[in-house]
Amino acid sequence: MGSIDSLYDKVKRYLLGFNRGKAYSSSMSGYMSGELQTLVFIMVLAAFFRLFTIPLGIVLVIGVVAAFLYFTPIIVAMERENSSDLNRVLFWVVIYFAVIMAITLWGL
Amino acid sequence: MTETVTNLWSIPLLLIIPILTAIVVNFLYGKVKAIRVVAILSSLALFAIAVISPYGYHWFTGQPAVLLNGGYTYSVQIFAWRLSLELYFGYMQQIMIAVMSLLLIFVVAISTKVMSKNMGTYIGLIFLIYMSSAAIIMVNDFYHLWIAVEIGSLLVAGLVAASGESISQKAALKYTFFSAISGAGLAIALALILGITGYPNVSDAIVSMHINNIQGMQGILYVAFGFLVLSWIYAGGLAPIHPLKSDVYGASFPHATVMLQTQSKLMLVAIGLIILRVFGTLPFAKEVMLGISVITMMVGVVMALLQTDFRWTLAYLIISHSGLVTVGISLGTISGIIGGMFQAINDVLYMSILLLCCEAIYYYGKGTSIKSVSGMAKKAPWLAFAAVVGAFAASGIPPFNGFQSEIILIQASLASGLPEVAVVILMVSVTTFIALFKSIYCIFLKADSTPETEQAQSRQGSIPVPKVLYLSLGVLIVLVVLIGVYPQLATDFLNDAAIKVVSMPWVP
Amino acid sequence: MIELTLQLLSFIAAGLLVVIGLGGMLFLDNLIKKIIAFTLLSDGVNLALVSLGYVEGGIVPILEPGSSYLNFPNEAALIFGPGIVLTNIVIGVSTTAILIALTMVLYRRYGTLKASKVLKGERK
Amino acid sequence: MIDAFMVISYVMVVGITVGAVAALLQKDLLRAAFITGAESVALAFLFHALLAPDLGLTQAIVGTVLLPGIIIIAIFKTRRHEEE
Repeated sequence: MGSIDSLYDKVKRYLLGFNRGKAYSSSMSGYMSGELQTLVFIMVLAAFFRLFTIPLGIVLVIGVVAAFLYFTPIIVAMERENSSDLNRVLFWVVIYFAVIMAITLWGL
Repeated sequence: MTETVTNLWSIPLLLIIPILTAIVVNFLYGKVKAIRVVAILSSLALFAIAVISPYGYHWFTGQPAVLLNGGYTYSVQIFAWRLSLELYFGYMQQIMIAVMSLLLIFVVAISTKVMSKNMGTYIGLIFLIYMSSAAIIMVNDFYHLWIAVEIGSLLVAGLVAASGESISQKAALKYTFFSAISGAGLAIALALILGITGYPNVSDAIVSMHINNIQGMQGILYVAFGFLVLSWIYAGGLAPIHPLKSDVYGASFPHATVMLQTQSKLMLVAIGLIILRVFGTLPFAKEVMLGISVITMMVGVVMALLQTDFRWTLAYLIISHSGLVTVGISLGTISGIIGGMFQAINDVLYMSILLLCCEAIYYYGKGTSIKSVSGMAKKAPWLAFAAVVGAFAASGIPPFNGFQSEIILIQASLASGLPEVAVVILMVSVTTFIALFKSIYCIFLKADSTPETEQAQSRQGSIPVPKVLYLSLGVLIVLVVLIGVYPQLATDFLNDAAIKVVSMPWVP
Repeated sequence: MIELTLQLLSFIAAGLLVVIGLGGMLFLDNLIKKIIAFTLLSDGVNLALVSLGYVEGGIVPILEPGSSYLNFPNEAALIFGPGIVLTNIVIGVSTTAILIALTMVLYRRYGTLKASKVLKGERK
Repeated sequence: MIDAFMVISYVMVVGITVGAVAALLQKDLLRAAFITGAESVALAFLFHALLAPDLGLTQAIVGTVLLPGIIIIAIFKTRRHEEE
C-alpha cells in the first residue's frame, strides 16, 4: 500500500505539476511552502467567522478547502496581487473606501 | 521622577537638534571627516537627552489650561481644558526614543564609513527621519500628528531615492504619489474631528466626546475613523498598501532600512494609540484594525517565503512583523497594548541585526541575491553568528527578546477570546524562521561552489567588513539577549502608557 | 429645493475637484497628468477645509484692536480650516517638486512618460 | 434681486470644475499647465469669498505661478505632447 509518506509524495507531485517544470530549486521550495501556508492562513481566516455563528465557521472552512482543490496554484495569484503596480494598490484602496462609505451610509 | 514639568526643555531639543544637524551636515558637503564627527556627536547628544530627560508636557501655544470655573492653571494633575497644541514626553516615549537614538548612532557611524557619494544630504535625511518619528511618538494633538505623517512620507521618499538605482526611484515615486491620498484623507479626518468636538488637542477632544452626546454623529465618526486608519496603514505599511512599503524597504540601502522601519514602527504605535483613545468605544473599530493587521501578517510572511533576495525577504518580514505590532494594539486590552509596544521595540532591535548583516553582505559587493552569494560563513564567521542570532530572535526562540513579546501577544489574544489570532502569530513566527533560514543557509552555510566566487575567495581570507559594523552588531546582540532574559527592563516603561490608554484615554 | 448658499456651493465644487483628481490619478496614463491630478486633489481638499468654517455674512477672523471681542466668536469664520490649508499648500508644493524630480529621473532611464511602462509591478 | 457676489461665485465654481476637467484632457501638457494656473486663480477668488484672505493670497501666488512653473520645467526636461 506504499510507504507512510506516499500521501506527502502525492501532494508534492500534485503541486509540482503546476510549476513551469523547472528543476527543484530553492525558489521552487519557497513557492510550494508559500502555497500550503496561504491555504492554512485562509482556513484560519475562515475560522474567524465562528464569532458570528459556529456552523458558518465550519461551512466556510470546508468551502475553503474545496476551493483550494479547484484553483490550486493560488500562490501565483497571491504574488500577482502583491505586485507593487500603482493602479493595483489604488484599486485596493478604492475598495477600502467603498467599505467605509457602506458602513457610514448604513448608519451603523 | 514625578511628571509635573510643563514646557519641558527636552522636547523641543529632541526636535531641533536633528534639524540643526541636517542643516550643518548639508553645509559640510565635501568634508567626510567633519560630517562623521558632527553626525556622531549629535546622535550621542540625542541619546543622552532621551535617557536623562524628566517627564512632562510642552504646550506650543503657551497659554495655561482653562479650569471649569474659568480660572487658569499650569498643573496637570487637576482636570482642565488644555486648548493647546502639545507634545508629551512620558515613560513610553522615553524608551522608544532611546532605542531609536541608539540605532541612529549605529546607522550614522556605519553609513559615513560605507557611503561614498552625496554624503551630506544623505545623513541629513537620516536625521530628519529621526526627527519625524520622535515628533510622532510624542504627539498629543491632531495638527502635529498630521504634519509628522506628511513630513515623514516625504523624507522616506527622499531617502529611498537617494540610494541611486532606478528601482528605488520607482519605489519613491509610487510612495510619494500615495502620500497625496493619505495626506488629504488625514486633513479631512482632522477637520471632521474638529467639527464634532471643536478641539485640536487629543485629550480635549476625547473629554468633549465623553461629556457631550454624540449619538447622531456615528456616521461622521466612522468616516473620520476610516481616513485616520488609512493614514495609519500608509505610514506603517499595512495590508492594502504594503506593496509600496515593501518596495521602499527592499530598494533602499540596508542601513537606511534600519531607520525606515524604526520610523514606520513608531508611527504605527503612535497613530494606533491615538485611534484607540479616540475611537476605541466605536463598535467594530477594533475589529477593523484587527482584521487589517492579521491580513498584513499573513501576506507579509507568505511573500517573504517567495523571495530569492535576502534584502527583499527582510523587506517583507518587516511588513509582517509590523502586523504583529498592530495586532497587539488593536486587541485593545492592557496586556495586548503592552505586547504590541514591546513587540515594536524588540522587532526594531532584531531586524536591525539582520539588516546590518545584510549591509555587510551588500557592502562586500556581490549584491544580496541568494543565488550569487554563498560560502560567507567561512569568510565572515562573526557575521554568520550575528545573522543566526537575529534569525532566532525574529522567530521567537526563548533566550532572545522576540520570544518575550510574542508570548505576551499570544496570552493577550487568548485572554480576549480570539484563539485564531494566537494561531496566526505562532504560524508567522514559524514561517519567519523558514524564510530567514532559507536565505541564511544559501548565503552563509552553503559551500562556495560557483567558479567566479573562487577567484573572489582567493583574493583575501575574510571580507573587509568595517569594524564599526561588528561593534554595533555586538551591542545589539547583547541588548537582544538582555531584554530576552529580563523583559521587565522594557515592559516597566510601557505599563502605565497601556493602562492610561485603556482606562483614562483623556490623559496622554 | 435647498437654498444654494456659498458654503454649499463651494462644498460641491470641492467634492467635484476631489473626484476629478482621484479619477485622473487612477485612470490617466501620463505621469505629468497624474501629477496635475494630484494638485487638483489637494486643491479640492483645501477648498473643503476652508468652506467648513465659513460663516454666512460673518467677518474675517482678524481681531482689530479697536473692535469689541464680545461678539467676535459668533461673527468670525473658524480659523482652524485655513490654518491647515496653509500648511497643506506648502506640503503640496514640496510633494509636487519631489514627484517632478523623480519623473525626470525616470524619464531619462525609461525614455517614456507612460505610467504603464514606468510603474510596472516589480518582478523581484 | 440678483446678488452680484453670488453670480461671480457661480462663475468661479463652474470655472474651477471645467478647468479641472479640461486640464486633464489636454493632449498638449503645456496647455494643461496653464489651465491649472487659471483654475487656481478662480480658487484664490473663492478663498477670498470664504473669508480666508491670507489663503487667497497664498493660493494666488503658489497655484498660479509656482506649480505651473514646476510642471513646465518638467515638460521642458521630458516631453511636451502626450504619447498615444
